[in-house]
Amino acid sequence: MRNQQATQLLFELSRPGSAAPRLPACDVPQRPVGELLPAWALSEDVPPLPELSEPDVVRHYVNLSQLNMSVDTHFYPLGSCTMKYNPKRNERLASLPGLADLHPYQPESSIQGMLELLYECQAFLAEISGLPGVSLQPAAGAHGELTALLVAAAYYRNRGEQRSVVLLPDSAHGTNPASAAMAGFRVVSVGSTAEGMVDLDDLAANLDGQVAVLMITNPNTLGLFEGQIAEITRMVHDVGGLVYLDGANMNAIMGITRPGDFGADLMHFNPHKTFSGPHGGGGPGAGPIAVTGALEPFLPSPVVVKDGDRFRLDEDRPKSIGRVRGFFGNTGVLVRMFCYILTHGPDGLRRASENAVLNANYLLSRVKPFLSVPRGTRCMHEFVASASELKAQRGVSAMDVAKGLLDRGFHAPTVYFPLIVREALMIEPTETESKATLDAFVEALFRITEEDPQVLHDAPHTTPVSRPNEVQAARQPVLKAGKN
Amino acid sequence: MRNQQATQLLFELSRPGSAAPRLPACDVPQRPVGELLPAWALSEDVPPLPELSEPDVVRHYVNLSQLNMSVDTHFYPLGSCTMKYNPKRNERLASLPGLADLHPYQPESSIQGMLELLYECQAFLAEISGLPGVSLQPAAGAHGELTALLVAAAYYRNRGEQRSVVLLPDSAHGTNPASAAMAGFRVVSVGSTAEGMVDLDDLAANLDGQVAVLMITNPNTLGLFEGQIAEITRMVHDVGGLVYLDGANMNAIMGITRPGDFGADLMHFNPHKTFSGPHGGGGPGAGPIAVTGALEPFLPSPVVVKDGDRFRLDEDRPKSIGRVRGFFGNTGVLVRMFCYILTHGPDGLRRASENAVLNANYLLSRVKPFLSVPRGTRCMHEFVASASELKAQRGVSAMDVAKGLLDRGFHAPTVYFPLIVREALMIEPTETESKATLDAFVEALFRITEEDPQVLHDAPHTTPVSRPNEVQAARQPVLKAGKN
Amino acid sequence: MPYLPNTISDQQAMLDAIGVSSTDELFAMIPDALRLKRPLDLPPGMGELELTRHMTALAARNLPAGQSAGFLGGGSYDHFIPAVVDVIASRSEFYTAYTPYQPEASQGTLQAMFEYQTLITQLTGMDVSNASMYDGASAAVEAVLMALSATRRKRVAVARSVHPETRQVLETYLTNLDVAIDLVDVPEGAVVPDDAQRAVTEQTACLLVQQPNFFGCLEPMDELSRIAHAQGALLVTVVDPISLGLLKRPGEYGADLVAAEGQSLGCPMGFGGPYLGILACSEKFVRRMPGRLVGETTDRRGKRCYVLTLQTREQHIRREKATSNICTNQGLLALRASVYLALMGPQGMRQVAELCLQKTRYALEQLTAGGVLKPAFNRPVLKEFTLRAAGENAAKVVEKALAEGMLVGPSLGRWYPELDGCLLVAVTEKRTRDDIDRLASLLA
Amino acid sequence: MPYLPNTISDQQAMLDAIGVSSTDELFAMIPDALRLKRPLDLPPGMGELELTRHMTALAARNLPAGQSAGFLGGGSYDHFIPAVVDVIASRSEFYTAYTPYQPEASQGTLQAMFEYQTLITQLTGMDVSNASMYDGASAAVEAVLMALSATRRKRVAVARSVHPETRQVLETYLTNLDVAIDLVDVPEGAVVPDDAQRAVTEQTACLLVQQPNFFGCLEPMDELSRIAHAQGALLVTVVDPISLGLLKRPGEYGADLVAAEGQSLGCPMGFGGPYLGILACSEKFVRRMPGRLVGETTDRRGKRCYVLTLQTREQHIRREKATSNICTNQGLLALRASVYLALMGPQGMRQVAELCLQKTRYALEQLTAGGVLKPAFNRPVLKEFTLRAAGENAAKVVEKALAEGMLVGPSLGRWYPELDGCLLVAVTEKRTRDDIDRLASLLA
Ligand SMILES: Cc1ncc(COP(=O)(O)O)c(C=O)c1O
Ligand SMILES: Cc1ncc(COP(=O)(O)O)c(C=O)c1O
Repeated sequence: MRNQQATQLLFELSRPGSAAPRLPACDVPQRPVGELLPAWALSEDVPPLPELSEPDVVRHYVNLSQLNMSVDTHFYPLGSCTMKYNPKRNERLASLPGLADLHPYQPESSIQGMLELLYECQAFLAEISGLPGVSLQPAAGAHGELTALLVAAAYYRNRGEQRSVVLLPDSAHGTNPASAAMAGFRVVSVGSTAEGMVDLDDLAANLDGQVAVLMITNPNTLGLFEGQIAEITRMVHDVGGLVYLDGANMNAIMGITRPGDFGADLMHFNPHKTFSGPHGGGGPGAGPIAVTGALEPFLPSPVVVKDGDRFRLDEDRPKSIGRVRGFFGNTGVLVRMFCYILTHGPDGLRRASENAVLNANYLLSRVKPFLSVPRGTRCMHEFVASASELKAQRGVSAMDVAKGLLDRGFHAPTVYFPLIVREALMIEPTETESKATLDAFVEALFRITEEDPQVLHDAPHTTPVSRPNEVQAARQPVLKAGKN
Repeated sequence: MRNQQATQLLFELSRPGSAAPRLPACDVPQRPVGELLPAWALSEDVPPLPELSEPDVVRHYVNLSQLNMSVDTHFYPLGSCTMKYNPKRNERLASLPGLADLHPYQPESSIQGMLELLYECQAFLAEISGLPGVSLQPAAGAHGELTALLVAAAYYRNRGEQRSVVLLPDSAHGTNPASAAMAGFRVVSVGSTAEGMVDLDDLAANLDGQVAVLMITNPNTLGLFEGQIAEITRMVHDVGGLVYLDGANMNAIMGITRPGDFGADLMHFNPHKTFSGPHGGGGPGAGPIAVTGALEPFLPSPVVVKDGDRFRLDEDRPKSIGRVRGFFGNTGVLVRMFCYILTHGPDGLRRASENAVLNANYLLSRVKPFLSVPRGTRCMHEFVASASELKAQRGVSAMDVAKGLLDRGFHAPTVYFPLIVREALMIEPTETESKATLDAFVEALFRITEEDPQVLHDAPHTTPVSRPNEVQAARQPVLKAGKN
Repeated sequence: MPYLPNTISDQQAMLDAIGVSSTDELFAMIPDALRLKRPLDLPPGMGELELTRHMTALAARNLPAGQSAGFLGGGSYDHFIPAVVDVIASRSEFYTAYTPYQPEASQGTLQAMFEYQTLITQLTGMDVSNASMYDGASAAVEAVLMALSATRRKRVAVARSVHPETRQVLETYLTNLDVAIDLVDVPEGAVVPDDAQRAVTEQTACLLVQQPNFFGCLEPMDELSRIAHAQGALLVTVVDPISLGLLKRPGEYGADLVAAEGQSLGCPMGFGGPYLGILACSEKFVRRMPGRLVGETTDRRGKRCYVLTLQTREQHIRREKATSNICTNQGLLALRASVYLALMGPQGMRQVAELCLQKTRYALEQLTAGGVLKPAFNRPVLKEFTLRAAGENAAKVVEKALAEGMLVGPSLGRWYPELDGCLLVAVTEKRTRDDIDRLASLLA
Repeated sequence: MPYLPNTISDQQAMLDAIGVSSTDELFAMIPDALRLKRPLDLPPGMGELELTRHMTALAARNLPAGQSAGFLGGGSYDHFIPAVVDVIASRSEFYTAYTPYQPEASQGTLQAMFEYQTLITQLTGMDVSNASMYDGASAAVEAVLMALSATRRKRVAVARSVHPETRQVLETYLTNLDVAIDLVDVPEGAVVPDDAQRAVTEQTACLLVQQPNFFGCLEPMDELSRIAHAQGALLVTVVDPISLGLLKRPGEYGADLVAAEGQSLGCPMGFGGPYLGILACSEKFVRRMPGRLVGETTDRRGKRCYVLTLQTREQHIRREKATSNICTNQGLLALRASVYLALMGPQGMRQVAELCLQKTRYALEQLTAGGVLKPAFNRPVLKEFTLRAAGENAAKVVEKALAEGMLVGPSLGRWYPELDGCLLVAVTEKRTRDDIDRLASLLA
């Protein structure tokens, strides 16, 4: 039933002359282009783009879309990514012309509604984090990490301190060390205990006056709350360091505990996770950060401030690190975040977290009997199972399990992360899934553990393509059409 | 990969208590319902609707949608239905609040833009049909037929004539006789010639003073233009009858020939065919009709008129048949029609017809070598092939061919209509399909003619379900969930 | 041309394959004398940007009732439409498909229609629903036609409180069918049972009543049901689907046939259409149903699936003997209604009905507090009521509101000469107390 | 809560299965002392109708530049977005999926990204494009970082005519990296080759230039390319994708790395984001590319398919040694740009560029005809130009236009003190002659 023709590459579907002129005739006096622009600046030909009619473009992309799994079609328990339901009302409202059609350089008097919205966003995040200084500028979580580390660097520079080290647990997400490196820091890894928590001895051993920042994820990437977090932050503060919280897992703790209250000095949010911004097949996200009052002066410029009843962009921030991107930020994502927070209110956010944790623990309790979950009998909003026993006993790897799930109509969990669990399957159900869905997922997972291993090695069988040859892809990269 | 769980019935997915309250608290003083409404009027309980959360509703319907073929995903050569591309711009523009959010009883001064648009629609259809009187009220083609026949009846009544017969060719669409019966006429069928045209002798034999209307489809349902149409209309007019044109096939002749010019007195349009209104899985359509000046006074009320530079709804139409539906009409469909006509202009409409005819003839020329096309070597916008030889030789029926096409990623043609061709496959490509698509379709059709018949009897194999047991469905009708 | 994929060279290749030298030759079947020898007299084609400008300009000359304080009633209502409804109805696979003639490739549409049928039976308390009619008015008329054919009688009793446009459509449809209409008057804003008693005789095929009626008032359905059935006539009711969150379901008071305008269930007001004709009936009339019916069955592998069924009722099979001529119906609107009902659930439907009720009552009190406007009838109302403008005429009231960007009406004089000076006011859940207070301070 | 499907009894069943008595117990891992003992201080939750009212009211307090006569420029432009772009980008399967970690269940996203990469190479004339960066500014900075690592040099020459915000971002990123920036002045609205010659030395990693530059003027790219390459420095250009319908592609003048703000390609202005960072390079830098790259390969059955590839560049594999920290990027905007380009095709891109050119020239003439406003520079421009307000200051011009519902700017003083009194005016294909004439009659 699939339409194979329409999903050829755009370039294969192209036929010279089939794209109709799309724009109106020119309504001002026209002059030859050669009179208006110098010859040296002009290309001799038009860019060699494909030529397609509108119906062909539509059919191409609609058919392509159907080759995807997505939250709107499938349970998508991709750990660390918080693939919750993306409310349709937020999409509708974010596309109101009064919000979507604003130019970033409009006079402030013509965007008071937008500035108020963003001002409120700042206030909401300050309240949820317990950290009063907020910048909405970063474009994604990793960008927020980098921004916050630059803030930390500016803070130390301002104090005349030279600190070059960023510490992070070995369970940290890859963006943490990468951000630290980009910000000019040296990365030192701190080990985890058998329970999956930060090893306090190892931390202590690494703490000295060189340490600028400890980056910590809490709940951590194993889905566990660092019970010693107060102790950890105290230890870091004692050597004059700052604690950065990777807020990717805020979905577990909204209204329950606040990073500022447990000692974090800086953090980022992932509105595309916690606050239901759609993931867009790989973005856009946003990465607003929140910091303590002491760090606030160093935040990127501008921030939204309120003078009387007028809102404006404050660019007069002499200690600011400057900008980390053009214009204001990924505003469209922030508008959706704003809608999400307003929809939920304090009670709703807390209940969302409670249910995220309930769903995860329920899954954990049902999965544990047949699939090992190395650390922790309880979890927060996600947990990390391991296929290592399955692999040892039946030769079935985490990857095989993932592919088997695709065949059964479920997206796979995150696999092989965090790195400290072998054959990791990181499962995050989110609160917007029903018990019925979780039960069906458990059933599928269980069946997989009993499935003929060869069937799983060959899986998936029901997807539009079977396993791609990734080695070939990387050895002789073909990164655009028509190359080979 | 399909999500089987989400496509259970809504009622199976329902869980008491899972639907969240959707509306705000009451902001006016509240009184007990029992004080406001009498007990005898109230139900004792709420309607037993299913209870679902918003995420579950979304996932259910998005998954259901993927079980369909549609124009946006597949070539859909359903004869007589003109499944052309539905322009996305029309959808966007028809949903502008200034068009979509209007109440039918708003004061005329608050809807001048809408009235102008509808006034223009009337004028456009008058010009395209060559018939000056237009009513936009009917909700679909069949409704237009009925309306026009009621107009004809009123016209005769007004003249004091008693005419009780509606003639129609045996190739007519089922709505024609059904509409005639609903309008109170007796139906008499006129035979076709071997070439698929109206048999003029038979027509002559049936023409007398009882004949109110000849309903004719031109191009006819075989995709042929009645070359004798001028003679036919003259004959009908000679006995004082009227000629009704079923405009379902206007896509072949826009700007090329006009029903009014070839002698039709009344006609309907199908904007959901000719003018690209989306078919919506079975509507909405619209069925505006156009009539001669003599019949204009009998059109339904209201019509849009222009006084100076103001537009208004004229309800003061003493000879009018009255209303055929509530409110103005299927306005949203008319807005899309308006967009379509404005996009094309005179030149574009003509070219659309030319290309519809070109595409059909190309298909015809390529299909003919391996599948018989009983009538005509040329066609207009569609043609009717026959699987009767295939059936005789290989046992493969039109239905088998249809199912084989589904497996190859094409929607099937209309089958078993018109009734005068055995094992009919009525193929209408429309102008919005590319040669590449037509070629792929021909290839698929050819393969089917060579395919193992058993494979075709068992087809389709790749659709979400195989052939349904229709006999069982009709014998013990299960028309709602939870009945058996 | 924006939607023609074939290039000049494609076209040439196709002409070559056909064996003609120009497209024009393909039209040789059309006698030259009948050809249009000039271009159509229409505005020149427009690109998307120009069209967008043009349509935006036209739209700007309308005042969207849904965005202003709209209190318009009379059968079309400004209820809130959740975003999810738009999202689902704009899925390509739903709105660019057609009637599910190929069930294997149309299970999405078919299952959605089957669910719609079920939802409507749940909402109305009836046995069977079809898959949609054109609109509420034509659905009501088709219900009457069913009653006529089922009873083989030739008279129809109709309450004058049924929407006047519905009655007009009925008259139009019946003109040539040798059926008489007996109107039941409504002196006090609703049918008086005794009047109904007189109008319904042994020759009456059905009694047609609307609940709440056109004036917003409640009709005594239990009694009317008894009256109709006592004469062997059928009870045909036209209902407001929103009201069924509170009011008795037609099945509960014995209606035989139910029609409704489904616009309130997630369909835009759209200046009157496309709307949704709901039509439901008791089991025994199922083979007289017009329109599409979807049934459950199994496929060759025993898997549950859905098909169009009982098609021998329909025009494409039965032609002049069909139960109706309807073919294209309002499928996409039925889908909208289903999504709406699925989102609302029983509690949501109750909530919306009650919000309308409370706000309507509040508005009635506020608007009549000053004495300028008076309630035309003293009867229970749900989401709409009739006011009489003392001294002033109704059109002036409408204009006065409009001048402040508020919309009320319609005024009733054009349909009910005796109610000249009266107008309808409808209050949906979208109206706030503030909206109501503003209107009251302007008009009361 | 609107998005929680579990009922009270589901929750109870789940707690039972877990073996705890309350949800609260599940949070036992969190020390009591760290718990928030009060509700968050946020407004109470809102239903969809209330939220709609609230957001509509906020939106009403903004003047949508896209709907007024918007002549704003400076890196964000009011180009027309075909409806098809919105339709495709709002397909659930695209926008509610994530990074295609499971290629078998993500071929839609992967193929669309692969096509995007190809389209960008076609548009820019470069060898390789990645699958998107955050925005134009950060893409430019990442390009500079690539140049730094590729050349192992420690200086960057930057034209002052590069968007000031891009330069600010560059400064921010470089603060701790021990790299020096050498600014190339632009006395006449564009780089003077001799100045560039002086700024680019053997220590220079790259020369960063923008075409057309921030003032709307064209830079002498051929010469700048020669100057950079003569010193072994790389040429990093920032381009306006729309301009490439007419102007030389960066690949044609030897750019090594190309960054662009892709907003013009079908993305709403959205008050500055989400936008699309385009980043393309020559083949030899591919392994230094930040971000996602999609490659073609075959599946086990030999079928062509697509995967994320060269992942050893990326943070999740290489951690602190990765080419960048980027993870979530701007996938949906890349999809929008692809659909836009696929619809426009080569001729469409040429047409939009030329319409901008013609209208811009017309606007420049009309606006400077009265002598109140003067062109700040005497250089060829494409879709944007800089005006100097004689006597009056730029902010007043902006305010004057705004008073009539027209938007111009930004004014340049805040970035270029010497250009206080200057402002930008951009003219896209959406602006009509009438818009331009109205603006001119107001300001000129
Ligand atoms: C734990 C953690 N930290 C940081 C990030 C980076 O966030 P983003 O992808 O928004 O840049 C992620 C994203 O997957 C994450 O899971
Ligand atoms: C030839 C012909 N006439 C009439 C009709 C009826 O039109 P509608 O379905 O719009 O009522 C059709 C629809 O399929 C048709 O093909």
